[in-house]
Amino acid sequence: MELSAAVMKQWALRINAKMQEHKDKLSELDQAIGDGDHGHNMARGFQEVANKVEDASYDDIGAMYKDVASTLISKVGGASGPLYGTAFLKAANAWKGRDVLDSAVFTEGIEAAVGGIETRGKASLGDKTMLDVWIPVRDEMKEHGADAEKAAKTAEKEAEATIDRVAKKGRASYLGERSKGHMDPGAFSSQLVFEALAEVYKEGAS
Amino acid sequence: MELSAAVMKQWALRINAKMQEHKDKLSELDQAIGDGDHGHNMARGFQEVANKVEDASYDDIGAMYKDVASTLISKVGGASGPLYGTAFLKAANAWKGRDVLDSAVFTEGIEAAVGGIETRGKASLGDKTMLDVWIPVRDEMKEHGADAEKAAKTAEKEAEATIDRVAKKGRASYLGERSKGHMDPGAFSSQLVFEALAEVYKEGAS
Amino acid sequence: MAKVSIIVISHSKELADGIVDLVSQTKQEDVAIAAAGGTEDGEIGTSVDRITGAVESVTTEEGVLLLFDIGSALMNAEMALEMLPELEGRITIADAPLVEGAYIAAVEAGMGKTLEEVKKAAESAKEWKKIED
Amino acid sequence: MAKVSIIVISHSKELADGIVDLVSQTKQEDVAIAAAGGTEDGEIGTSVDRITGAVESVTTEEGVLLLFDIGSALMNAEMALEMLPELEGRITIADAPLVEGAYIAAVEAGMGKTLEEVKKAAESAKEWKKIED
Ligand SMILES: Nc1ncnc2c1ncn2[C@@H]1O[C@H](COP(=O)(O)OP(=O)(O)O)[C@@H](O)[C@H]1O
Ligand SMILES: Nc1ncnc2c1ncn2[C@@H]1O[C@H](COP(=O)(O)OP(=O)(O)O)[C@@H](O)[C@H]1O
Ligand SMILES: [Mg+2]
Ligand SMILES: [Mg+2]
Ligand SMILES: [Mg+2]
Ligand SMILES: [Mg+2]
Repeated sequence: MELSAAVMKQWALRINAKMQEHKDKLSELDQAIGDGDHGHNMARGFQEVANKVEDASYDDIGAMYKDVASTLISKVGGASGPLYGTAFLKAANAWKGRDVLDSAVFTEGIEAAVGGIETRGKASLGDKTMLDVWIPVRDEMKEHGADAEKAAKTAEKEAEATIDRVAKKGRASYLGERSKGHMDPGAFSSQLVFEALAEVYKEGAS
Repeated sequence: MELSAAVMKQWALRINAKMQEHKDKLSELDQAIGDGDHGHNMARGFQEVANKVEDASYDDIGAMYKDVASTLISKVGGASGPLYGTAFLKAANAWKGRDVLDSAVFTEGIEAAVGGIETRGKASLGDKTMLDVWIPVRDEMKEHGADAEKAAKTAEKEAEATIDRVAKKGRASYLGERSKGHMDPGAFSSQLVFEALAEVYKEGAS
Repeated sequence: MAKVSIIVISHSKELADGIVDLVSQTKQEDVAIAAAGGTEDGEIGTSVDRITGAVESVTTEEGVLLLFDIGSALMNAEMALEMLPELEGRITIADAPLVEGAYIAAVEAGMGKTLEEVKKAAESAKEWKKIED
Repeated sequence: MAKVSIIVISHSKELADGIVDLVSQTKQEDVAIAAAGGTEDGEIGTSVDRITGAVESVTTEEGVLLLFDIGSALMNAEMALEMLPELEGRITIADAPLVEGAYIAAVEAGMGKTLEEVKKAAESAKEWKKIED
């Protein structure tokens, strides 16, 4: 798998499109176990990201994702702002100076992103957060190399798997057992992130 | 000592006059070890008390002081509101149905007032609060009978004695040792209460 | 189903209203939260009348939990209780940090917990580790 | 003399401003308290930029103590620290109840205590018995 700067820009734009499309569902999920603003937060944040990168031209994918990150950090008022912001910031560091990412380098970015989310939020696998999606996706990439299609599938499956879990981090954790039975909103938005990747990779490759 | 309804009304009015006169000093004292509003609170509360009782005619001193109390309770936003309010409310109960108070009944009212302050604020003698004035005044009255002149003298002396104490209750208690060296504002307003009593008693008796 | 209501008592109207905003965001079904902040003149302070008013606006069969900011607010909260003897057993004051206690109280009330349970939860907010090592 | 400054971080602008009002009433000489409440659009949430802005507005030699309301505010507080590396050692976050911690922190800062002492005091607010038996 190889990702050009053009495809990487499409990724950011496609994430935005998906967040707009699923805004209501994201908020409904958050309504059940949080404060109901995850759709708003994601739609707002990635709209700003799209505005930022759309007409800019980047050779350096690292620089592009640094802009993605800082936009999320400054425009999203909820936990997802610093979390996705830190994730993309760390990834950007790994992608610095590149105008194309091969499988290994892309994976390094994802690895760094997961590290960023872990440091920022201090959650672990199984805590019913976005990490429940990001960690398995990373593990798979590390083991088998980056595969956008597979990443999307894994993300979908792992988001689904958060339903039966009890939240240990974030607002949902205040609910204890009552957090069971609902998909974690951040897990679902993470699923959308990897679905967007699969789509733009496929389009870019064809 | 005997206090008519007329003198008891003058008491309430004179307290107000004193609070207006010493408003700035009360606030300065509170500025040093609290939030600086005790003068405002007392001036505001007793102005409302004066407005309430001035033109009303009461045979029942209990009813009059119930009005004093409920005015303080509803018009003063600081600790002194519920404290003085409860004090006068308890005293009012002891004075219920009377159009004149002899020494014993007046003392019962003061005793009840002290009990009210204690219940409301859970402070003890020596905690550097208004109780440091009220308790000695009460003790003296219980032992020697009510004497307005003596009460005022004792109040003055005991307010003074709060200077060297460390506050154990109220906002000033957050300061710990730093509360030393300043007179407790509520002790000073209590001194004014008994000075007002001495004045109106003297005038009423002459 | 009736759920426990929550009253946020503060010396500052903005502070109390802000907590209600923050907590209401979690939209706990059927949980009423009312603010009693500042004096009736809009000054910094508390007001028994505002507290009793707030309580009356949200009283339910399940009861009402009061939380307050600092010292003198407690005195007015206790006066309010004395003025509402008809609510005895259905109204109580939590020894809890105001913001954190109100947040968790609302969540627990949303789960249909009893007044005693909601109070305990609010008080347990003291033991929260807000920062992990 | 420079004293420790305090930053009140909350998801709600009203809440943060209200705490600053409440605390400022005690007029601790030379103690600066700044609010960082809500997002830049005035929504419920926190904003790194608001936090760094608040910190910059009150930074002193003695340092700056940050207090926050709930979870995600901590993440933004930590980001703010990372964005202000020049303040390392002079800026720290307290694990303290927001209202109670801010109140006592201001009082302690007013006494000229060090950043570490002010932080400890704020954190000890957890152990306050707000209601006596
Ligand atoms: N400590 C954490 N670590 C990892 N992810 C977290 C953490 N806290 C929250 N999240 C994620 O953030 C999502 C909520 O985001 P959002 O609703 O935008 O923020 P907020 O909870 O501040 O309203 C959760 O569904 C979860 O996936
Ligand atoms: N728990 C208490 N018991 C007795 N008196 C108290 C108590 N708390 C405060 N006071 C008295 O109230 C005075 C302060 O009144 P005031 O400034 O009007 O209220 P606040 O502290 O709420 O601003 C103190 O000086 C003290 O005498
Ligand atoms: Mg949310
Ligand atoms: Mg939110
Ligand atoms: Mg005061
Ligand atoms: Mg006051």
